[in-house]
Amino acid sequence: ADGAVAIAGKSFSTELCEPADPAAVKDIPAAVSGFTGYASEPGAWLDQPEASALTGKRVALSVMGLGQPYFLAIKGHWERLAAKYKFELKVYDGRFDAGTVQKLVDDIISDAPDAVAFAPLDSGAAVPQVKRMLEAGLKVVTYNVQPTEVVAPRVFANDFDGPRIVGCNAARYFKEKFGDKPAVIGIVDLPQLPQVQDRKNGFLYGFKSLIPTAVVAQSVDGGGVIDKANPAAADLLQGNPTLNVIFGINNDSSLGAIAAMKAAGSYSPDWGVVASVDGSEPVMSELGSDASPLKAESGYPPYDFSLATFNLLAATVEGKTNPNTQVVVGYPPISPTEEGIKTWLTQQYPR
Amino acid sequence: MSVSASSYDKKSKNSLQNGEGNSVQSQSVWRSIIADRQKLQTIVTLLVLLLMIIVFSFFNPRFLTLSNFQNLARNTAPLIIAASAMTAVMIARGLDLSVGSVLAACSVVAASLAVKGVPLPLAFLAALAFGAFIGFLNGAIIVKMRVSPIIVTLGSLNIARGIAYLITPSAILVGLPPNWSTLGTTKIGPFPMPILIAAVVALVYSWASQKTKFGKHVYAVGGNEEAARLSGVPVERTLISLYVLSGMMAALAGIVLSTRVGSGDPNIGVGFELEVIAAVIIGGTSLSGGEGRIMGTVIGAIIVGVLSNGLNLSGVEPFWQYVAQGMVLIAAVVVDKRVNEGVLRIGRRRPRAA
Amino acid sequence: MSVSASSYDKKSKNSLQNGEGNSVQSQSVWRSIIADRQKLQTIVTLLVLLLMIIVFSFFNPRFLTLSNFQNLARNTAPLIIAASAMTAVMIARGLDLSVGSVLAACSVVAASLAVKGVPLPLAFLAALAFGAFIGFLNGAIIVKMRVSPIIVTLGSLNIARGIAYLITPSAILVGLPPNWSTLGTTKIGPFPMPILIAAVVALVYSWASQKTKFGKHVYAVGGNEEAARLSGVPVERTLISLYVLSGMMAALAGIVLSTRVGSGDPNIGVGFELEVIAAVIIGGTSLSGGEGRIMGTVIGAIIVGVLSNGLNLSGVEPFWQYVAQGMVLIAAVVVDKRVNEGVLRIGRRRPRAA
Amino acid sequence: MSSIDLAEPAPRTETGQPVLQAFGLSKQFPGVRALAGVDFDLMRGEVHCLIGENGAGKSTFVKILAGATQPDSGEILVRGVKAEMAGPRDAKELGLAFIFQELSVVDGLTVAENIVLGSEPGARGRFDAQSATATARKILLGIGFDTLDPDMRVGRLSTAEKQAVMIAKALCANADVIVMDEPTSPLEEQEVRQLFQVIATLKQQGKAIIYVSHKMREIEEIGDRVTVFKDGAKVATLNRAEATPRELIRLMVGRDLGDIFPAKDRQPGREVLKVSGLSGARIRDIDLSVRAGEIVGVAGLVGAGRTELLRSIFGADEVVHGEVSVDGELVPANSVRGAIRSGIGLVPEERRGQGIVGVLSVFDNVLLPWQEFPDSRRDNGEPEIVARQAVESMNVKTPSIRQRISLLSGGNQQKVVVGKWLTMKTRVLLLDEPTRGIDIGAKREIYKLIHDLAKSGLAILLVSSELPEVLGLCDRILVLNNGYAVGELPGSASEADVIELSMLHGGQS
Ligand SMILES: Nc1ncnc2c1ncn2[C@@H]1O[C@H](COP(=O)(O)OP(=O)(O)OP(=O)(O)O)[C@@H](O)[C@H]1O
Ligand SMILES: Nc1ncnc2c1ncn2[C@@H]1O[C@H](COP(=O)(O)OP(=O)(O)OP(=O)(O)O)[C@@H](O)[C@H]1O
Ligand SMILES: [Mg+2]
Ligand SMILES: [Mg+2]
Repeated sequence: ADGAVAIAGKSFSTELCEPADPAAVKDIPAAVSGFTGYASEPGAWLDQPEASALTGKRVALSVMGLGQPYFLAIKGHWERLAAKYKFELKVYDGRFDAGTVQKLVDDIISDAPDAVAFAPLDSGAAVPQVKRMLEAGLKVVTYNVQPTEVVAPRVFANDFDGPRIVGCNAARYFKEKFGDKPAVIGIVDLPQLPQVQDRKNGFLYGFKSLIPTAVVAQSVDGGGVIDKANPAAADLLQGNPTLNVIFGINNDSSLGAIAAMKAAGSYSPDWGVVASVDGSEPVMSELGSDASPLKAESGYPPYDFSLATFNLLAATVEGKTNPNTQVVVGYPPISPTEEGIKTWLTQQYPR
Repeated sequence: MSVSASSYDKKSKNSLQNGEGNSVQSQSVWRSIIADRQKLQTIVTLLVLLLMIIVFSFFNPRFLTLSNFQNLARNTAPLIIAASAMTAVMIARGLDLSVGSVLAACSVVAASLAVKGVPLPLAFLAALAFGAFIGFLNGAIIVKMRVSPIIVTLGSLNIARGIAYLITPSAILVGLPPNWSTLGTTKIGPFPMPILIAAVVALVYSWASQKTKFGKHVYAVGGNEEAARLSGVPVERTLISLYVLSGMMAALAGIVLSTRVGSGDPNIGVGFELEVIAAVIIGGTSLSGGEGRIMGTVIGAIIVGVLSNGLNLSGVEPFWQYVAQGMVLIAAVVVDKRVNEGVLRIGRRRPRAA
Repeated sequence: MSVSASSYDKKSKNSLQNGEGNSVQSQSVWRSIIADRQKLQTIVTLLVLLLMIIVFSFFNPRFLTLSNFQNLARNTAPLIIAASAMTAVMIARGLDLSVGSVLAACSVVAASLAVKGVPLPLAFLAALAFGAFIGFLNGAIIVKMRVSPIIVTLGSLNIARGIAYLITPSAILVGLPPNWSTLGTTKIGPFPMPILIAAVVALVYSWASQKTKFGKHVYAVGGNEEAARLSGVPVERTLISLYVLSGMMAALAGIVLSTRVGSGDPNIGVGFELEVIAAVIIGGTSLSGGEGRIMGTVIGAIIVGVLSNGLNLSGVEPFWQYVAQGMVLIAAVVVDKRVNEGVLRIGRRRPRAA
Repeated sequence: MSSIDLAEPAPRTETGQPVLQAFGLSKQFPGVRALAGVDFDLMRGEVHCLIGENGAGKSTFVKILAGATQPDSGEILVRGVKAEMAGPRDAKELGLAFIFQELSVVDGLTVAENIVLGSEPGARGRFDAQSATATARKILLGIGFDTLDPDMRVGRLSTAEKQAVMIAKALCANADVIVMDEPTSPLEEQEVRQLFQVIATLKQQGKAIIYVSHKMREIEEIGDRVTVFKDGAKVATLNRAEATPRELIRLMVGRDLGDIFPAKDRQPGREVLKVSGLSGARIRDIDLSVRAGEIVGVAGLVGAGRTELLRSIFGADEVVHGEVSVDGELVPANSVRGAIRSGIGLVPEERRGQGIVGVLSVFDNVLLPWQEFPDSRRDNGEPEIVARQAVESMNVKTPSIRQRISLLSGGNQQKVVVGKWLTMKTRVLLLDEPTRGIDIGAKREIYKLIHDLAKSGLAILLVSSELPEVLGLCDRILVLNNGYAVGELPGSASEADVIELSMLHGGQS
């Protein structure tokens, strides 16, 4: 029999799956966080240009929280860009805290840089934050989470469709490995962030498209950090013995679940399937391991985000954009093969 | 019965006057400074703040600009408001950990009503009432059941956060009336509205704590609850009022914050309680009650605000900011303490030299 | 010096027997329960815990299973460890807010060393030493500079978090030795290793607090620092030791947690301090020092653990969990207090009837 | 004195009718029957003294009158009407004012604020600071504490001054009935005089006073009637004429006590404690020496620096200059632990604040130094036995040595504090007001004990505000004035000698 990785490799696809039974997915909200259409402005947004308008400028970069590998990679990419194109970069850490983000917006306004790449925390709260910066005369683009209203040029990914492919791939793998076994889903959630709700709904939409009989047993609040996700996932497993699918809304959530499974003795590819989004390094080693049930992952690409934001910001400084300008970056499903993992990591998470 | 009284009297009065007269006079300058230790402490804390401002202004010239002070003023206003109320609670030996969550809950209460078309003043009143109500529950349970304020307000911290999320899981924005942000963003002269509101709150608290019976009762309850009770001070009523006010001020802070940031947000105010308590303690109030000054707290709140603003503007690396923040916090309090003691010691030594 | 001893002895023995003998006997049953109020309190808290367990077991039959108890035990272990240490600190009238950050910093210290090939026992020792070092700084500054423990440990909360991020900005997982998770995930018989470690910590603390000189000093320092000092108790040394131990136990909790979750992570432990303090206070220790029992804290920690586990297993919606958690927290402490007072009152009434 | 002429309301009571009556008051605490069916009455214009051993229930009785403690049974009549006292406010409204035994001042407030607390002047919630200060100044003048600044924070006052604040507070309430629970225990002779004059004035105004004290002289002097408590019950109420000290002691203790002070038949030996040039924040350049078997008294006015002298010798207050040695060996400066190791023990002035750890048991309190310094133990036995012996040799009344010390009566707590040092190889005992608040029987025991300890070779330095105590016990008396040692008197000196020396103008400042 094939190992788990081989099965996952065989069932893996980069394509979205369409609902087999529309009734099974009709109650799943298509998007929460302020869908503004996913058409991207045409242009070579992911290329490194010859010269940039940012050269010689003072640039402020805000991140949701530097403690996450994704934002750390963003900071790394930006620092490389700053060195290459010779601009002054100041990084503001939102510490995943709404209050800190509010204050850093004001501090950025006080510091009056030439350009701001802003990562909102909450799509709703972001609107007035960006407006405030604009009113202060700053050039702003947002990246990552998109504000619920159109206020400034932005870079984002489709937080519904990216996880939806993960849902599809998880379902494909599940069917391949377990046949018609009923699927029982648990979510390690972070219910207060709209972006996260999109992720969760996208996953469910994808999964139920292929396995319409799948049921969601429970969503627990894992807080998006491993020390809270771990006990929450342990409780989830404990309370729902028939559970065989777990979706973690980010890598910390799925890793917390993996650790809980290890402790409960159910860590095995035969248990079912764990899926998540982000694609950070530790999850990649789970993805590529025959011993691990984590077999579906979409990457949230820090390099793509950094470069697209960088280019968009330069264009904005040059006055070549309007508030409607947007760049949608991919949310690539990561092939569980050694090759797939390596390609992903080398580009997005260079050491 | 008063056999020997007269002879004692004369002698003792003389001796008291002569014995202490000299030293009292020679000390008068220092005495007037030291007499009110609390006032002295406040002055020293103010010096620490000035020192911080001077240092930060070297790192970034933009730190010392009107617009940054306005920024600081706006950002510190909610802290000043909540911390003024917390100071009174802590002087009375209480504690309110729920302020951050109450702030968030009241922010979404006001915003959700405003979205439904309720006139803003009414929406704000409702938020204040809601804050007062949670404060009342806090106070009533703490006082009547005689359980620890930490647990009760930790409980209501969770409850209020839950209520905030149940009202709206994410920030309310769409449908807010255009004048929603007026309160938070207008200026009167160079002064942003939020800081004016905060100033009024702090002044009223300061005045009430020094000049009203209620204020005296607050100090008495915190200093020696038993003595206060035996003197006929309405201990329970005083305590409950303080928690009600604390809830209301958290609500006001929530209103100021959410009209400044332009949304009603259930996520704000996480960890706010620690910031508030830090401001209060830097300002010279202690957990053991009976002592403290609102003006000290105001300076403490500004120190807390200047700290993160200054570090951001100085371009300190994000992770080093944690370290710097911690160190400056400790250093500020240590310097504060040392200078304070130094002044007191000099004051005490005087008469010996004389 | 023993000149008069004998004559005193005789007299006093009589008086002890005659004067008070009767009443002592008639009350003996209740007396033995009430005598040690602290013990009584612990028993009542235990009853509250049992009540919670009974209620939760109605909502989900899987709650009352061995595997769930193992799950609970694993999850509660770090809390029990840190809270035991915090109890001693709080009995001595201190407070340590830095535990959550120290936990994170020590987690990454251990993991980063392990990744570099340092043998696990050494890596763990280094983490413990690091925790002890931060604790020492906390204690030394608090004691020598006589500044508020809240501010100092709030400062080191930030510093330790910064250090954790500076060591590694995000979780260390890759490259950890295969036996990294042994400590956190193995069982001895039905007992997960973490809970055994926690049990040892709690028992040692409990024993030390009741049966050693050091333990008495802790109570004395918290009960009346001045009287303790004048009786020759090494007040400063006692306090510093407690903070050192608290740092070390936070490190141990960090090791247990990170070997359970399988990584060294600078993000963990945010807000842990409030959980720890809640456990301690539910267990009957107060902020005002001098009182408290480790066993009470252990039960308090289990209550905190059971609360979120039970709510999760009962399938309560996440946002409602905030509300439920807050309410149960308050209810637990209120019931606790009421029953306790009830028992004491009955105890007091007895002899009147007799 | 006339300053508290208190434009007084017409007395609310008919002459001859008791202002206050109590019937069958009982109170049981866990393990202790504090009051057992006490009947009591108080007439207008009378000073009714309460006396009884420590723990006899006097303070419990007072607290019940104040509504601060609820009785298990019994009733209270005020001006013939049954009074329901749910809390201190009710008592206050009925015109009762109290000075409690435990200092109940608020350190964070000023003198004036403390005095008016609970009935502050001012309209509509405002606190009228000026009028509070004026009131306070007037009352303080009336009780002879006019040097006390009404705007001073109470936390900075000495114990005696705090007591003055408490007295002023009771007078401020302008009540018909004033209950004073050991008001003079921290006071000086001349302050006591002042208080007595105040009491006399109050009497003339028709107020009734309940006066609790352990001091025979005071009771003799001002008591119109005296009620004796024993073990929670009223033993007798005597009229002034019947209430001879001898009779009172017999009723209290159950037998004759004989002489209060032991004969001074000690033979001082070698020099044990030597202090030279000791200076601190409030003491200047003090020399003294105490020999084995000698009791040296330290006299002086309030604030003369006596307490600081003892604390400095013990290493508890900062010494900036000077030396202390015991048996020729230098005591490490500024170290309490060093002092204890050198064989010094201190019984501090404020029992509750400095002497006992209230939350710990008698056992733990008495053994604190014993457990800490194994090398300095007098006795190396089982802790249980050592503690029991210490407690028994001090005749401490407690249901068990495991009892929380805070539940003991003040006198018994003090005995534990002294007993603590008897478990150690103490060579020098520093006693700061050792008999404050202690009943006459226990006082005598303590005097005897101090004497016996000295006789067995201890060097004892004793501070007391009760001159008879100093004169009755000490071989020599050192007089402090404003931080300076202004002279030394023999134990045979008279009270007048000591007072004169203590009041010498200004020391050398
Ligand atoms: N709250 C309490 N709990 C338990 N026992 C108490 C309490 N208060 C007082 N007692 C006990 O009641 C008895 C009477 O105490 P009370 O204070 O009335 O005595 P007292 O006559 O005032 O003594 P003293 O002269 O020492 O002040 C004592 O044995 C005391 O230990
Ligand atoms: N912490 C303090 N701060 C300011 N002044 C103080 C403090 N402690 C004592 N004093 C003052 O110092 C003086 C000397 O105090 P000390 O206690 O040594 O005198 P004492 O002779 O023992 O008098 P007492 O009878 O009040 O105990 C007094 O006037 C007292 O009010
Ligand atoms: Mg008494
Ligand atoms: Mg004194």
